[in-house]
Amino acid sequence: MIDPLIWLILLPLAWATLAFLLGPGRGARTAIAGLSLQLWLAFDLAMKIGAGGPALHAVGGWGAPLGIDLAADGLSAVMLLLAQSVALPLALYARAYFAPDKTETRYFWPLIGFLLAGLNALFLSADLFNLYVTLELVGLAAVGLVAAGGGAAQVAAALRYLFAALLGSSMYLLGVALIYGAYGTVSLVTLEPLLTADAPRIVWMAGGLMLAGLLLKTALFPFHYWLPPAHASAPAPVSALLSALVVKASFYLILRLWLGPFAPLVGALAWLPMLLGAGAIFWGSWQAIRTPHLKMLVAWSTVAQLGYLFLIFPLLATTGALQAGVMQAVAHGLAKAAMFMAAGVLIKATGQDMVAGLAGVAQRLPLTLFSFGLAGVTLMGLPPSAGFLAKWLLIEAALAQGYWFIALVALAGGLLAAGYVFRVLRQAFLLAPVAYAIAAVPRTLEWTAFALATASVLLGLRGVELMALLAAGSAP
Amino acid sequence: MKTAAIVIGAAAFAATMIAALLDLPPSAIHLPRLVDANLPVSGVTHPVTAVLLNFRGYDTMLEIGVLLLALLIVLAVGTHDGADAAPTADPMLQTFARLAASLMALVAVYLLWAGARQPGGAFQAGAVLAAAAVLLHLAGVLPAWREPGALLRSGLAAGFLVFLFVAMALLSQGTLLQYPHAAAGSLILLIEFALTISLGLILAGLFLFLSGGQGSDS
Amino acid sequence: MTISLAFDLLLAAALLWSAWRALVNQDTFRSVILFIVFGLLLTLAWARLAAPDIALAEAAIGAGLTGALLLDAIGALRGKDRQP
Amino acid sequence: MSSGLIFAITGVVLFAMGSAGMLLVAHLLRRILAFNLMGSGAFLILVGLAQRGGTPDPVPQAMVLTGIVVAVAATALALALLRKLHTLNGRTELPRVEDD
Repeated sequence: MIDPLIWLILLPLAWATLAFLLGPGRGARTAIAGLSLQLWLAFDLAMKIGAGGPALHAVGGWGAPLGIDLAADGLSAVMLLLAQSVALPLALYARAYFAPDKTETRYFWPLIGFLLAGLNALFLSADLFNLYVTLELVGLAAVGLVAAGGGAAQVAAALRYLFAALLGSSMYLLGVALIYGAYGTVSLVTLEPLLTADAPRIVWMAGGLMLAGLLLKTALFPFHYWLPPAHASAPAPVSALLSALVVKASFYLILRLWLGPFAPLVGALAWLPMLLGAGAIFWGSWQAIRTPHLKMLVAWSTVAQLGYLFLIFPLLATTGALQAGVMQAVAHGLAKAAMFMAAGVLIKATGQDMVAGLAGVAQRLPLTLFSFGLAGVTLMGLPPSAGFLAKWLLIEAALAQGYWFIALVALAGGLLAAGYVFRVLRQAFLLAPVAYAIAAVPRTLEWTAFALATASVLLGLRGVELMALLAAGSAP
Repeated sequence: MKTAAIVIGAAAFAATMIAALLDLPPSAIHLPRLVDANLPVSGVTHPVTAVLLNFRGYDTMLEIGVLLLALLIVLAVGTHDGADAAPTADPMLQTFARLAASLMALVAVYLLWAGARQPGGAFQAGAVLAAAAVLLHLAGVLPAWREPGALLRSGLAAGFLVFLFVAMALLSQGTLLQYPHAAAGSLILLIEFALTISLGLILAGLFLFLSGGQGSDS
Repeated sequence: MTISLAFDLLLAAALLWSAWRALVNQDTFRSVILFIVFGLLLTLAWARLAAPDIALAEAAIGAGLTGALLLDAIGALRGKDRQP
Repeated sequence: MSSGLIFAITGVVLFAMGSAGMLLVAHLLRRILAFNLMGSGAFLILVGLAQRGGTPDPVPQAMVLTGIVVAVAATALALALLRKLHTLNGRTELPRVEDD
C-alpha cells in the first residue's frame, strides 16, 4: 500500500539528490519522471481525501505532542494538486528554455526538487516548528533559483529577497518559540483546544509576529518591495514557479493558522489583511499599467493578484469566502505561471523585454499571444475562467454579509487587470512591422504555456469538484 | 526619522514582550516527562539525541536537506574567476596543522560515539571535522575546492541519502521513520555516522568552495 | 544562588554589549571579531541553561564556522574594495 | 529569577536589536550579523522560556540545534551572494529601492 502523503515529500527529495549526484546540468529527465509520479500521487491523495476525509500520519509512530504529525485535508490536497500541476509543465518548459551547459542551469534541477519537496512538506505539516524548517527549505531554494548564474542586478534582487525571507522566517520562529513557552507544544492539533480567547498576552504577540512574518513572505502590500525585482529578474521558468507557488505557500500557512489554532484571537484583526489586500490590488495594478518592462508588468500583476487572497479574511464566517480565496490561489497559480511562460517566449523571440518592443509580434507568435490572452482572461475574472468563479464567490460572500465595498474592490481590480493585460495585447496585435528579428523558439515553450493558460480558463467549468474536495477536509 | 522610528519601535516591542514574559503562567503540557517516559524505547539514552534522531527525526532529515541545499546554491552562484593562490605556510605550521587535524578527527569520533549517552552526536562531530578541514586549508595543506567531482558529491549527499533510504525502507512497515524496537539504536548510529561524514564535508565545503570560488582573486 | 544570579546578569549584559558593538561598529573586521566574542559568550549562556549539546554546537558552528566564513568573506571583500 | 527567564529576556532584547539592524544597517555583512543576532535571540527565548521553571527540556534544545544548522546554512548562502555581488560590481550594499 503506497501512502501518497509521504511519497509526495520523499520523492522530490530523492530525485533532487539524485540529480545532484548525476552532476551539473543533469537530471532533467529524472525530474520530469519524478514530477509525473508526484502529479499522480497528488490526484491519488485528493481521491482518498474526497472519499474518506482528512488523513493523519504520525511520523515515527509517536504522535503529537512528542512527535511530528503530518496531516492532509481538503485545503492541503488542493494546494498539493496545484503545486504538482504547475510544476510538471514548467519542468518541460524549463528543459526547452535553458540552453544546455549554461551556468544558470548547472544546479537547476536539484534546486527545483528541493523547492517542490519543501512546498509539499509545508502543505502537509501539522507542527509549527516543522513548518519553520519547511519555510526555510522553500525560501532558500527560491532565493537560489533567482540568483543562479545571474548578473549584478539579479544577484542584488536575490539578496533583497533573501533578507526579506530571513526577516520573515525569524519573526515566525520567534512566534513558535513563544507558543512553545506558553503551551509546551508546537503541534497544531494539540494547540487547537488549548488556545482560547483569554490566552496570555504573549500568545497574542506570538500570533502577531507569525502573521507579520508570513505577510512579509507573501509580499502583501506594503511588504511587497522585494517581489517585483526578484520575480522580474529571474529566468522565466523560475519567475513562473515563484509567482505561481512560492508566495502561495506562506498564504496557505496564514490561512491554516487563522482558521486553525489562532481562530479565537483573530476576530477584530480581520480588516487589516483586507485593507492591505485592497491596497495591493490598486497599487500593484497601477504599477503594472505604468512599467515599461514586460516581466516587471507580470510581476506587479502578482502583487495585485495576491491582494484578492486577503479580501476574504473579514468574510470567513461563510464557507463561500474560503472557497473564493482558494479558487483565486489556484486560478492565479495556473494563469500566472502561463503568463510568465508566455512572457519568456516573447523575450526569447524578440531578444528584449520592453512592452513597446512587442509591436506586431502577434502575427509571428499567435499561439503565445493567445496563451497570454487566456491567462489574462483569468486574471481579469471573465467567464468562464477560474478567476471568474473566484470573483463570483467572493462577491457573493461579500454581498451576503453586506460588505458591498469588498465587492466593489474586486470589480475595480478586474478592470485594472484589463488595463495592463490589454496594454500588452494591443501592442502585440498592432499591424506594424516587427521591430526586432524574431528568433525561432522551441514549440514546447509555446505549448506548455498554452496548456496551463487553457487549464486556468477551463477550471472554471470544473470548479464544483474542486470545491467538493475543499469541503471534504474541512470537517476534522 | 526612519531610524528613530525603527529604534523606538524595537524598544517598545522589547519592553512589551518582556512585560508579557514576566507574567506568563506555567505551560499546560510538560514534554520532558513524555521524553523521559519514552526514552527507554528510543534506542539511545541521551534525551536530546533521542528527540533529534527519533521523536523529531523528521525535522532533522529536512534540516540536512536545508544544509545540502545551501551548499548547492553556493555552488550554483559561485564565480570561478579568481586564481586560487594556495596559501603557503612553513613546514612547522603544516606539521602542527596535520597533527591538530588528526586529533580533531579523533575528537569527532569520540563525540559521535558519546552522543548516544551524553552530550555530543553527529552535529558536533561533523562541525569538528569541518573545523579540521578549515585548519588544514589555512595551513596550506588542503587546497580550496572547485567544482566537486562524483566522489565528493556522493560524500556530500551520503548523510542525507542514508537518512532518506532508512526512511523509505522503514515505510514498508507503514510509518515514516518508525524504527523497529530492537534495531533503533543501531539504525540511529548508522544515520549518525553517515551524517557526521556529510555534515563535516558540507560545512567544510561551505568554507572551501566559497574560498576557492572567489577568495584570492586580487 | 546570589552568585549564580549575579553571574547570569553579568553574562547577559556582556552578551548585549558585544551584540550592540558588533552591530554599530563601522569597521566590519571589528564587527566580526565582536560577533565571534558574542558567540563564545553565548556558549557560556547555553552551559548555564543546562544545554551542553547546544553549547558544543554553538562553539563549533555558531562562533567557529560562522566566524571563519565571515572572516574569509572580509578578506575577499577587502581584496578590491571600491568606495561607492 | 531563574537562568531561563534571564536569558529569555536577553533573547528578547537581542531579537529587537537584530531586527532593527536588519532594517537599518546598510552594509550587507553587518546585516548578516544582525540576522544571526535575531536567530540567537529567538533560540535563547525558545530554550529559556521553556526552562523558566528550572528543569531542562530536551525538546527545545533539539529544536535549537536544528535552528543553528539552518542559520549557518542561511549565513553561508547570504555570504556567497554578497561575495558574488562584490565581484560583479564592487558593492557591499544594496541599491535603494526605486518603487518605479
